[in-house]
Amino acid sequence: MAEAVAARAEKAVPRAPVLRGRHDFPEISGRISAIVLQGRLPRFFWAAFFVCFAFVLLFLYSITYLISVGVGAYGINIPVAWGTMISSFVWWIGIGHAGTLISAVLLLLRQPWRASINRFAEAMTLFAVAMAGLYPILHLGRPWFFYWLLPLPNTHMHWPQWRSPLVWDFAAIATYATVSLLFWYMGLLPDLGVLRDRAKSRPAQLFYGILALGWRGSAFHWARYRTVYFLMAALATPLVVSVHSIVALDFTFAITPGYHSTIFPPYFVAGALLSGFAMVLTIAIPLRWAFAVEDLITLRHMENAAKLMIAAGMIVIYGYASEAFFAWYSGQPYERAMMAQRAVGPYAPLFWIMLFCNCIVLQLLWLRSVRLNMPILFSIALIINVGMWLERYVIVVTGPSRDYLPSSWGEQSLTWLDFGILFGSLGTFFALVFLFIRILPAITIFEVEELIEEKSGAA
Amino acid sequence: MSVIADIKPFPAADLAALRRAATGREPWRSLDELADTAEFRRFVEEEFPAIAERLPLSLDRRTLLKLMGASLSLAGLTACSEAERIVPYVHQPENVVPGKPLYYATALSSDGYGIGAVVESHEGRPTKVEGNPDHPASRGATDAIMQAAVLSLFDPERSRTPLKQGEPASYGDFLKDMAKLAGGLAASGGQGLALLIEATTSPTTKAQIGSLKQRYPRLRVYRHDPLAASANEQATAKLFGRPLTPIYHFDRADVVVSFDADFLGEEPGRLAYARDFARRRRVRQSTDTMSRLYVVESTPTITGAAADHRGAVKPSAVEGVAVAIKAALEGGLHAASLSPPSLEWTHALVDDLRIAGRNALVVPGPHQTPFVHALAFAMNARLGAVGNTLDFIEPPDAMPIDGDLAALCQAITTGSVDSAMVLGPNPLRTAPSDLDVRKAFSKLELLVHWGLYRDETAFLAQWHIPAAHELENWSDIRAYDGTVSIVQPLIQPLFGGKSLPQLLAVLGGEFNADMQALVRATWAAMDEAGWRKALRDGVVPNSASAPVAVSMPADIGAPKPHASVADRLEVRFVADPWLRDGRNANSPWLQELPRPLSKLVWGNAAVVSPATAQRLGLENGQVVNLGRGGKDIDAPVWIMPGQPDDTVTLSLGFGRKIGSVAALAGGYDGFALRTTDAPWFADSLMLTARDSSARVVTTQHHQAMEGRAIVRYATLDAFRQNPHFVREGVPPAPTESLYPDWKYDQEAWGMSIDLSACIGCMACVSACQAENNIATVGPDEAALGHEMHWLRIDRYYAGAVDDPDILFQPVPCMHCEKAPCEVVCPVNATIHTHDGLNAQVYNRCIGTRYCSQNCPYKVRRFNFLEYQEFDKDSAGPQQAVHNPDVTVRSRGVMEKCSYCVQRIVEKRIRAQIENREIADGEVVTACQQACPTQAITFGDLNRKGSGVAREKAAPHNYALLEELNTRPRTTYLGKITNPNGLIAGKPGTETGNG
Amino acid sequence: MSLHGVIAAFADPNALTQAARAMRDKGYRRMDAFSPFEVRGLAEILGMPRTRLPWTVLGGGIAGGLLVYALILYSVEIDYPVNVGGRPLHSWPPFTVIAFEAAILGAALAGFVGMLRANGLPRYYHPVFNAKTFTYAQGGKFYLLVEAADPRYRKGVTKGQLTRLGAETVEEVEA
Amino acid sequence: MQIGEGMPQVFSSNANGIARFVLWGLCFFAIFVAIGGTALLRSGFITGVGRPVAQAVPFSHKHHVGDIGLDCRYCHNGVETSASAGLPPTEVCMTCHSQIFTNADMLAPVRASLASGQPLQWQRVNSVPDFVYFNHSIHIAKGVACETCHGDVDDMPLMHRAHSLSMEWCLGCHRDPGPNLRPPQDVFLLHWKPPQDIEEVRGSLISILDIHPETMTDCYVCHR
Repeated sequence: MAEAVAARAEKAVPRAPVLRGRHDFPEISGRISAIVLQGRLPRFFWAAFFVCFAFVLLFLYSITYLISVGVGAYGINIPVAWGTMISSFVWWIGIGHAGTLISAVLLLLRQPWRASINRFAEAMTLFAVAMAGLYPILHLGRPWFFYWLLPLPNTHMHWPQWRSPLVWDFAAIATYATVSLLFWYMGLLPDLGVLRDRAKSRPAQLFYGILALGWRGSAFHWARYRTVYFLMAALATPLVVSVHSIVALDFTFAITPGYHSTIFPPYFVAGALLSGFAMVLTIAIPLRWAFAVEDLITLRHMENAAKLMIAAGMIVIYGYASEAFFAWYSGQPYERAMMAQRAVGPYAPLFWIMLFCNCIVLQLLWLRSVRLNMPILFSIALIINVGMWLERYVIVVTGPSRDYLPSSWGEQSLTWLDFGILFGSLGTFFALVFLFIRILPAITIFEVEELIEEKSGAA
Repeated sequence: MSVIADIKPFPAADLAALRRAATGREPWRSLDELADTAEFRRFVEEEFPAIAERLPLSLDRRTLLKLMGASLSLAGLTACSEAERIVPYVHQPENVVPGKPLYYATALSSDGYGIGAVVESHEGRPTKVEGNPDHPASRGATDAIMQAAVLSLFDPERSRTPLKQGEPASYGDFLKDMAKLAGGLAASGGQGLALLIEATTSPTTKAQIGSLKQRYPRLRVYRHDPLAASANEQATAKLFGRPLTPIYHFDRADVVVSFDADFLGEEPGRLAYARDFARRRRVRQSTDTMSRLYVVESTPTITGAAADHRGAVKPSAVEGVAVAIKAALEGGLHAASLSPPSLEWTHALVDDLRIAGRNALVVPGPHQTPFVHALAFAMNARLGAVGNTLDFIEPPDAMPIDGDLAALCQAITTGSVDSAMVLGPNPLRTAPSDLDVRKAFSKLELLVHWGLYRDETAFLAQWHIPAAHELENWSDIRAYDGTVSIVQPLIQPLFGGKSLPQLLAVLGGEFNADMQALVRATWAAMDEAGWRKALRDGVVPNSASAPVAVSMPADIGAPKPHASVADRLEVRFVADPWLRDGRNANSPWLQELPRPLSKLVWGNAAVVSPATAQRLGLENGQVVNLGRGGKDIDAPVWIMPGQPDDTVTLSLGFGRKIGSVAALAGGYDGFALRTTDAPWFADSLMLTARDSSARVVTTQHHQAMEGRAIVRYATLDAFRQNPHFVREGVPPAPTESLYPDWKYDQEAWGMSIDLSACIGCMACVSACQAENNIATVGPDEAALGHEMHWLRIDRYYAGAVDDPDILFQPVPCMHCEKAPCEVVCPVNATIHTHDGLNAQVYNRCIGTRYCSQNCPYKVRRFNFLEYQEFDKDSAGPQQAVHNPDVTVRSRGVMEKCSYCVQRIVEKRIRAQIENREIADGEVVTACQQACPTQAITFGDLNRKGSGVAREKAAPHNYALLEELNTRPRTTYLGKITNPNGLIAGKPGTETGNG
Repeated sequence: MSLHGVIAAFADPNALTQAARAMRDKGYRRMDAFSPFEVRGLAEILGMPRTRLPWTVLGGGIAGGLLVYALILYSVEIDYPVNVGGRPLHSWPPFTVIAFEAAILGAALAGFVGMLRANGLPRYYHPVFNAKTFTYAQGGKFYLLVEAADPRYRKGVTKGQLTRLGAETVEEVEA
Repeated sequence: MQIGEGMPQVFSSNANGIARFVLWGLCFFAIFVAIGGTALLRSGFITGVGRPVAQAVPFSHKHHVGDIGLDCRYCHNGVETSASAGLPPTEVCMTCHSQIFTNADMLAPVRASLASGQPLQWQRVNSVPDFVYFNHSIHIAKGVACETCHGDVDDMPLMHRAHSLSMEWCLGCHRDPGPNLRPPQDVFLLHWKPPQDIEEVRGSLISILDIHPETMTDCYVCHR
């Protein structure tokens, strides 16, 4: 089976190969673990890291300010009582999807090209979910009571209100975070073994050794490991879909015009993939160049990611279209008015920029030349990231700002805090990515070796 | 915080213990049983040590917000905190049971006229003003300003001590100086002394001034009240030989014509008038009849909004219209008809008047010319209305007056007056701009000022004496119809203020006269029992003035010819509905209460019509420079549909920077352009647009209904053809739900709001704020859309923009049976109760704001920041105004209309103790109680024949957005108007659904 | 000091697989193999029974789901029934959403813990690490370990057999 | 590098034992924290049950109620009519103490209070948060006795909490008031001995007093 795939991979000219050049096992494990163990990282790496760290500080400051002064400090009001905290939350969750999708779904589909990018894609997922997890708490008027969403044995005899999508959210995010963590850690186990054995310094040996749980590559272990890893992938896949569907239900469940729409779940999932893969590219393109691993993370990976982006993107575009169509077709004056206001109302500029980013720019990816041109691909990825954030913001604010009673129509105006928190979390996210690259193997050693084995086996 | 830091902690007769719910309304009793005991005084000190301190005038904004809404009770951590202190009385005053409020009848002054009130007092702490049902001017209703009286009582910036040359001095020293003065006066017969009073109807004051004048023959008394209008006095004096005051009986009027008279919003009798007017417009079935109201007005008012036919004309044109109508009435209308209004309009109106005959009523606007009054009275006389819908009485506010402010200044400059006592008014601020009061007053050898605040005049005065607040005061006051009420104190003067009678007594040589004794003396004829009854009931029986018979002279004179300069703008001055002449400028409740039509808060604007704005290329908020008579001001523009073209309406009362709350507000000072000759309107206003713009804060940004069936309205004829017009052309209400119906087998609380009755006066909103401890947020927060009112009155325009229908719709929480807000709350913070209330549990709320997102009516309000201070020690004196039966909400918590659940619970507990059902009408919500037109009905839907059940049975009962199937418990009765079919083109002559 | 067994290093997976099969045919039972990545089929050759981990995962899922649904049901029906927006007490559609998430969580945890248990991890000290020749990390080497406890184990003989099967190195491992 | 150069055995032979110990330890610790926390919330540490509160005047309910046998209402006279039971004004203390113990030191503050008119300051013992609205009169009227919530005050030299007054505790009775009911005339009795037929009595009380437990757990019953 696997051989067959690999063979196909070979046959498929002009497709770029999954790996370029001939490799052998020691060379691979050496090169990859060297990034971590020798820790000889280029100067720009640290430069970039400290830039991010500045944003981490901004993040901390903003959060402190928000909690001590109150949510009134950022741009929410009545009627638009939700703002960037929610849109950024949805955006981060979206980004958190590509990782699991790549590793889980592609694993189930036995896609060999997954191997060299799944590790950092999963890491990206974890960090994105961590960021996303913060937002709902920062969103609260009384953040210190967020644990009331949990069924705890308390003295006021109260339970969560299970019918509220926010509670589903809580369950979904918590589950998703845990499962992604387990999945990621399981994937790491064998490589941690490698690092343990390759580590020279005692602390490093202990650090990786403890994490490796004494992994020694026994055949029996491998067999069970494989079984569970596949099962987890099988679990993660429906989970991914459910998580973003539930996030979409936060809106769908409400009767507010612009929220109340059945198309949301699928189209949010697609949107998640779009933004997720955009973020994968945003990270992978600099990474492969910086660490000179173009031969491991090849153009093939980039191209496939781009193709998936356009696939997801087209679904999203369909989502936009059907949203508008059904607003009109429903004949509901409220839906119609809201949709019209979206196009011409106070938030129209954001709406049109969003359409430009997610619909027009996306089309470039049809061109192979574009898909294979890293600078352009990179900038497209960035543009789509922006577009997807705007999409979420437009959805969050336009509905309530133009809902049922014109007397209470109104807009919210963003403050520095909205941006402080958004960019702060971006900085924190990338800082975490940098740390991860520094202390853990960003490329799965054992799977790459497996690939080589399969290649040589097929040859 | 520094301000409050130095305030002692609250030992207080333990607010925590005494805070709890009250059980029931005691018969109102006179406070003297209690008020004057030393215990009481000490008790007050115990309770409000903060009040004894002196606050600096400069407060930073956060402190200010806290002061504005500081609280007695904290929703929060006390749960796990250590034991708090609790303090009993030393001698418990009889009839005070801690935890049970007492109710006292008194009267509050509105432009000098009394409106009866019943004030709720918790352990000697006045917390809420209600109307006095036995009082003719109140009939149980209140207006927005009365509600705010309790807040101004505790205003930390009230004047706290006598000042001599601006330095704190003792009242004793003042008395010494006065003794000297009095000595001199006795010799000179009052030579050189002048009193300046404001409009008042107090018999005691009148008597005291009378006796002073006997004692000092040369004493001069002047009156200055910037909001008093003299036209009626002049007109009646000319017509009948002596000044008389008209009072109207709208309950008898079939057809009412108003010449620029805002009798629902401005006149001293407005609450009674509104009640009578609404009674004639109560339609429940097709056989019911309605009165008809024509309004010709020079700036949009709530009276105009209530009109069936409204003509907007320049202020100066009203006279012309009146002339034309009178001519038509006498059959002599020549083609010299004016437009607007059109000839046909005039004829239709006149026909109506003729048909109505003695049941017609023509009301002249107090601000209009004496001739307009003459015309109006003549028409009434001709129609036979005098004695039926219109009565004349002796002016309740008649005082032995020697002249007005101008005369005083004149006297000062000529040197015939060298010392003056300014008792109440603040001439330095409210004088016409062509009168240099400062110059005149600085000539005085002695200037004594008596007032609530250390205002502009006080700064100039040698002596400033703090006045007692009307809730600290013994006095008496007449209502619009002459009925006398005794004003009794709810609390001993917090800052040692003195009453007006006391000051007058000082002049008379009584240096430590007792407040009560002075008033009692006026009513010496009354025996003790009668006195107590008068205090208990809040009215002196049979004290209303009897109507006097008048004979209308044939010749009513001719209009004063005035050359109106065609190409110039006219200016119309109106008092701000809440701040009046600026006396209430330091009240955050009133500053933040949206103006009925513009919905502006924390500032005023120059109002222009859309057409004029277009002609001059103006837009909302754009700053314009307005010049007149050499003076000029900058003001932001506000474009208001229904405003007559080429007329700029300026309001008085803003632009005042003394007092830190007032300083927060924006707006301009309208007095700057006001002159002696033209106090209410004038022409030749110069307007130059500037290219800057100023912030104008409004609580409603969108004015049209977007073709949605929100306010459903129809004409009386349309209603008769189809009583169910509210169902016309709207999506049918869903009849079934996916979810099983819940049983509400005990009470099922519900509310019905009659849109025909609602006149948009905002009393309900103010009452709601007072009852439910609703925070004020200040202009900056309000501008962000963070205002907190639980109940709002939406104002929509329909029809032509130059002559629109103006529709009001009060929107409280709908208490939906299928509440969208509840399902989405993740922590059960808002859930349903067995009697169908949509309960909001503040202490459970974590502030996801999902409920607000999912509320189609957007009635939920959120504490975006910490608007109220919880720490009893650091919260300012104004925490004393809080209703102890309602939790004060913390930052980050959602809140909304609770149907005044604290009142429901109070009544239920009472009923359960007595082991009976809650009677219909026993539970009254704050908004319902305040409403002058009884537009709001509340009660138990399960009870057969309950008031609310009957209202909801009316054919034109409908629920807002009922197609959403949220099953609201609050429903509306569609608005029914009664326009004259002969007048075409009036929007609303067909049924309208937005 | 006691002997744990002998470990032989082979150049590539196939060599290892053949060697393992051969030794198995020779009747060795207590063997283990080590490789930097999974060598398919090796475990079966070494006689590993079919793993029951899938059942563990399924069990975890069902347990998680049912438990949470039961909790919800108890809270809304028995412990504190309240009228929320006029919805029925037992609103199953929303409840299933949460139960589903819980099921996934249960399954994943069960799988992970089950895998560790079945593999006897964590096991930080293991004799095989004593072997000079053994290193998991290098990659490129594939090891077969025959335990001294194996009844067929004969010091010299076993070593010889392994060498004959093409082992690059054969070394004794201390326990 | 050559095979075997690496010395892979990182951990000593007892590492496995330690690992196992740590893992199990963590599990048990988690369980312990969960159970402990739940218990702690309800313990006297948090609720203050049974902890006497020092007072400026060491007033003894044991003496006044237990020994002398004063009726609760002698001092707490608002209890039947008002939300708050009320505290005795100083003059009430002095009705007796102007006759007896007239110059006992411990009563000095009381005399001082009467003289100066400055109220006595007590430490609140049975307090609920400010967002909880408790009404004494309705409980008295519906046959919930003083001792049901306040315990045997005649055994309290210094006042202390008899119950946690937590929402859990309140709800316990609001969900099923029956067991805590007694004929309203008996509510002021301490150590009340229920009659034999108490069950029927309670049953009938529920209907006679028109008590609706299903409505007594509505939020606004306590929170407004």
